[in-house]
Amino acid sequence: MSAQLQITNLQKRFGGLVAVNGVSFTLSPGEVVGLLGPNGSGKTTVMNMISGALPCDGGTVQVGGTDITRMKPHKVAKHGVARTFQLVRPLPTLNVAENVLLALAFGKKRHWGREARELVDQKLEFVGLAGRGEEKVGNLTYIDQKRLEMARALASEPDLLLLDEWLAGLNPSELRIGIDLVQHLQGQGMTVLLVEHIMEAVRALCSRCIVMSAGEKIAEGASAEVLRDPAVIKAYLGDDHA
Amino acid sequence: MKTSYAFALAGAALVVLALAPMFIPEYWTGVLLGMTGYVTLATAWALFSGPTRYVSLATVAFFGVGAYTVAVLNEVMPYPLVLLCAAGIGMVMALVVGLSTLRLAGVYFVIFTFGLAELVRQTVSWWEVNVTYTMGRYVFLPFEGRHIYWQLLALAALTFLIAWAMGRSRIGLALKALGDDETVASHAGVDVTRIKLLLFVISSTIITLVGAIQAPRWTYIEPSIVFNPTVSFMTLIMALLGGAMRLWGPLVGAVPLFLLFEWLSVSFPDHFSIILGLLFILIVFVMPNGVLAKIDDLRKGGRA
Amino acid sequence: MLEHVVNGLVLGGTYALVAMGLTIQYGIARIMNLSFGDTIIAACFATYVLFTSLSISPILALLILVPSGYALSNVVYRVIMKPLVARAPDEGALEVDSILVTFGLLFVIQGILLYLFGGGYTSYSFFNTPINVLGTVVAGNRLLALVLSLMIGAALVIILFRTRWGMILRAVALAPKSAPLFGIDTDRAARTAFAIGGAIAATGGVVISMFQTFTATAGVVFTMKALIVVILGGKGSVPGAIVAGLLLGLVETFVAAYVDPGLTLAAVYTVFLLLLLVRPNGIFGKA
Amino acid sequence: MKTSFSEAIRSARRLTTCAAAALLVATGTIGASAQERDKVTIGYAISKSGPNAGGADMTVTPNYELWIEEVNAAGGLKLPDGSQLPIEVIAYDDRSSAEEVVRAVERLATQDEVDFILPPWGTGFNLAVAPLMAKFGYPHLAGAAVTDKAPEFVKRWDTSYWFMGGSVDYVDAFTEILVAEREAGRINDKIAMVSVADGFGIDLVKAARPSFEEAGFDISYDKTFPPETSDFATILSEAANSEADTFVAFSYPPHTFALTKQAKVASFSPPVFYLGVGAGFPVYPNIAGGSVEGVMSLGGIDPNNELNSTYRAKHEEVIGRAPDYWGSVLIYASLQMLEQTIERVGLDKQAIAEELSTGTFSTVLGEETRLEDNQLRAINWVGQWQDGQFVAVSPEGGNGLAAVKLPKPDWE
Repeated sequence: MSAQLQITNLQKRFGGLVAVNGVSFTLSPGEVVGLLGPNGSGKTTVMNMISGALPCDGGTVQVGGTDITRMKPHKVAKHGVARTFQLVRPLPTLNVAENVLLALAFGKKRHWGREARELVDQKLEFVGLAGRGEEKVGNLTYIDQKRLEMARALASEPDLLLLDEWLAGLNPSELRIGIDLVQHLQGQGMTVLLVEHIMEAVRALCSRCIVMSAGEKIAEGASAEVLRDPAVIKAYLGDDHA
Repeated sequence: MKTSYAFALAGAALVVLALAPMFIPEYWTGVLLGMTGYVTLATAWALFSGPTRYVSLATVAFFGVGAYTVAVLNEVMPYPLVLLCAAGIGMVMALVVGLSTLRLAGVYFVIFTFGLAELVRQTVSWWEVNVTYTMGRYVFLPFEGRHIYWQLLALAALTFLIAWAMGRSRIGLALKALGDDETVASHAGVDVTRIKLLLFVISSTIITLVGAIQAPRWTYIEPSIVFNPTVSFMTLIMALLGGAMRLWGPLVGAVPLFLLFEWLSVSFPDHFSIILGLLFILIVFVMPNGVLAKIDDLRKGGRA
Repeated sequence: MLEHVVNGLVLGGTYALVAMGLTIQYGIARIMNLSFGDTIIAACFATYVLFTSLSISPILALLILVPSGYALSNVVYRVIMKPLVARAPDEGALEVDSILVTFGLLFVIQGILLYLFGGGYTSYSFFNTPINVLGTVVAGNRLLALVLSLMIGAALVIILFRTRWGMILRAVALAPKSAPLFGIDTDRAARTAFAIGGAIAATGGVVISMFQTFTATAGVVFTMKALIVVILGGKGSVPGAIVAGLLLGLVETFVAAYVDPGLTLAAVYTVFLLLLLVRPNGIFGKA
Repeated sequence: MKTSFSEAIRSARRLTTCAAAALLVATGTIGASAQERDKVTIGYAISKSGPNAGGADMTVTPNYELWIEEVNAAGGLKLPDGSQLPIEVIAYDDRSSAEEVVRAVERLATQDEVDFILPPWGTGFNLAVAPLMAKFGYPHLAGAAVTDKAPEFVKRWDTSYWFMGGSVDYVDAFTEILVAEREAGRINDKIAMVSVADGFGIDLVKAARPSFEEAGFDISYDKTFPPETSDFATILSEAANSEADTFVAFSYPPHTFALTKQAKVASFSPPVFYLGVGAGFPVYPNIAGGSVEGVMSLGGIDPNNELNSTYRAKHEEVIGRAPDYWGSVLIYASLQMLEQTIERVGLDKQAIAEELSTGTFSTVLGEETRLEDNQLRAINWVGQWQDGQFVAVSPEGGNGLAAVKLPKPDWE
């Protein structure tokens, strides 16, 4: 079976700074993979290039066998790639249901009318916001905003989900809920690329990890092994701990 | 149920307004005409500028182009065709302008659109002076105030219908979303540029038509008359006063403001500017988000 | 050729002078002041009255009107702008509010001038003396505008970049939200900046009244020209305003000489629009 | 959605209330107006603010005020039966907007139901109100409007009267002077001409080109400038380079003043120096620093006409400043004609219209002022500053005109 996501030799420079240098990796359908690395190592830049938010200076991104390297974000979304944002970004003039409806109406397929409303309820129920569609997003708690963020991403009906530190900032019990949700998705066969700092979550969710440092890929492999890799520890904690 | 009520009511209001010139003196038809013109301008303006928060001062550029098209073409082709031409020209101009400017944001867009209005005016002047050797043009169409009023009323109704339908459509949802956060909207699959362009074109075409329809009222057209920047400012103020984010906002702003201007110029012709200015400052202080938002606030306050 | 350069610079001097005041008000005090041109016109009328009724020379009038401009703008900021700044949740809201409120102020000033002086053309002649600059004869009063704009510009640059006060003003311009964390009185800084802008407007008015015919309603023309220069030069940048102002003068003069005087304004707007598309933050603006 | 529906309903209700209120007000005033006549109401809409205010404030408004004050001071308008009625004035500000001026005239006609409407300032605005004046049956004494199409307009609106002539008239009279000067060997055959890019400038320049060329002149510099122009250094230096002995500017007051100042600075003093509106303003000598001798423009007066001198003195006394030397006197004459017409035929608009077309009147222009085909033709087309007065001139002089004195002396 072909790869769900294949990125090859990705390059990005900001002025003189090389942010991403020759990164390549592949995700098979149904895989949940962690993208790790210290702050500033280029993880979010990679996410942004996959989702079309940043143009690539070199290399290619393929999703389900199609080259999406030069696509604008809305095209990428229609191509079955959805994302969440590092800091939650609910749309405040829309209510909870409308936030989700937006992605349904403009996602991979165009849903509108009664059918769309049913799908909205479905998504809200899935993330645990059942019956709260009419609420203002400003009134949601932090975990509920995270849930909404997830519901909106899922409403695009993606084949590939990019979660950018989606679990960050949750307390232990909320974290449990969050991990469960992703596991639930995993069970449905969703391919997920996960940028994450919380090792507990990475261990629980990811069969495989990719580690970046200073814009380059420094390690890739099964989570348990990668997390023991001295090079990875050095990248995270500095030379003294190697 | 509610929708059909509202429609019935709006329809009835439309009929009353359409019949009004039969019963009221000419002057009041003129007032209704001017008011309908501004209601249409403000609503069309808010159609684009409300959700996208792009403050456009190009209103008079399109308005003037519409009026000029009528002035140039009114003797060579039948009137409906002239209107169609005006709409077409406005549409093309909006496309060109939109494609080149919609990536500017904030005050840059404001100044750009103002510059655009002046550029169009200067270019038309220069063209008339050096190429056609005429400046003023005459529009002798057999229209009286009420004929123009009826046309404007129809256009206003159409504008409201478009705005209403837009508010209920996918595009309306996308518009609200991109007003909040363009990045999120685009990652949800919304083609942000295309939707903004579409809205800009629709809004500008309506504005062009308002200019075209109103042109026969002045008999004589020259750039300083039809590219009068006051039109842009008035439109903006009216829309903002009522609340540019709501369907009825521009109407709620335009009607009282227009009547106020009329009353001021009748009652205080020598102190018009001072009173107008003071009122303006007062409005900004008392109703920062527009009348409708203020009413909402008061209602909420009353309940709490 | 040299003649056109001289004429262009002299013309541009007026633009630069006028634009500096606005760029400081907009850049540092963050007030988009649409009534700026009307302040200039008010100063024009004041100079005219002082000159014709009280025989006070416009040069002396500077000594009276510039401090008045400072004081009045200071009061305007305290009374009208401060509440708006205080309530604005973000920069965009303040921008819209300041546009609206100064639009109202524009009408108030204009209305008062109309009431006092009527709508007629006003003009007088002062220092309309030929002065030879590099072989080109220019009017003394226009040259004065250029000299003043360069002097004021230089003074402002020195103040902004060499003094503690200037550093405070620049800090407020760059980060109005975090400046108070460093013990900076943002309100006072913004008020001062707004008042300096008003003083420059008064200077411009005094000089302009010497050579230009003015009416009570002509303010918006100055506002628009100044606005264009400000945007071209980059919001809040004094050197930018000077360079853009002089550039505009040169463009107008060269188009008038070599293309067609009828296209001067069209050319200005074209340059402006093109530059805005290529460098949306102005010549000296930061991306 | 809910809120917007209820808002819709409320807004609709508000609109209907407005319309109803409008109806009420309207019917109310109609009912009140049928009373015994104790006054004559005269209305006008004029640009008190906006870009047109400058022109209106110079030529039109002061004359309206002067005339009304004079008439009322004398006991009011005389009627054929010898009785007198005072004038009541309703004056609106059209804010220099075409839409406002149209609506203000509608208001005067149908709401205030005034007896007479005086015209606004400017060619464009006079044309904007012309159809309404005709429709409501008011005689339209278009004062401040220069147009060559007056004969056509008279056919279209047979109660319109045009008092300022057309551009061809002004230009032809000027060309006549130029031809005489060239034949006398005082000027060469080159003309430098600039004009403001709006209705007035274009109309005149359009008439001037063929007129000059037919007379054998070569227009060596011919440019237009936008109305916002304030700096004329480049234009004048290019005009000087063209080696023309005649400089013509069809300009508005701000340009006229700026051109004069710049010409003095640049010592540009061609034998013939002709400027547009503003050169005939009483303030002009101050602007030129006193030395205006020989400057030419449109209009001019006959300093020996006593009626005119009396008028000027009165204007200065009542308004506080002198009238201009061109439009003011024409406007004032049109008002005098209206006054005398009412004295002869009463307040019936139809009769007034007829009398205006056919009668002979005594005005500041002369004892026998009359209209030809509803147009005033006895206009002074060219004026020149001579000894501190802006006098009407022709090549030879005579018939109330002075002889032109050229070449213009250098600036002092």
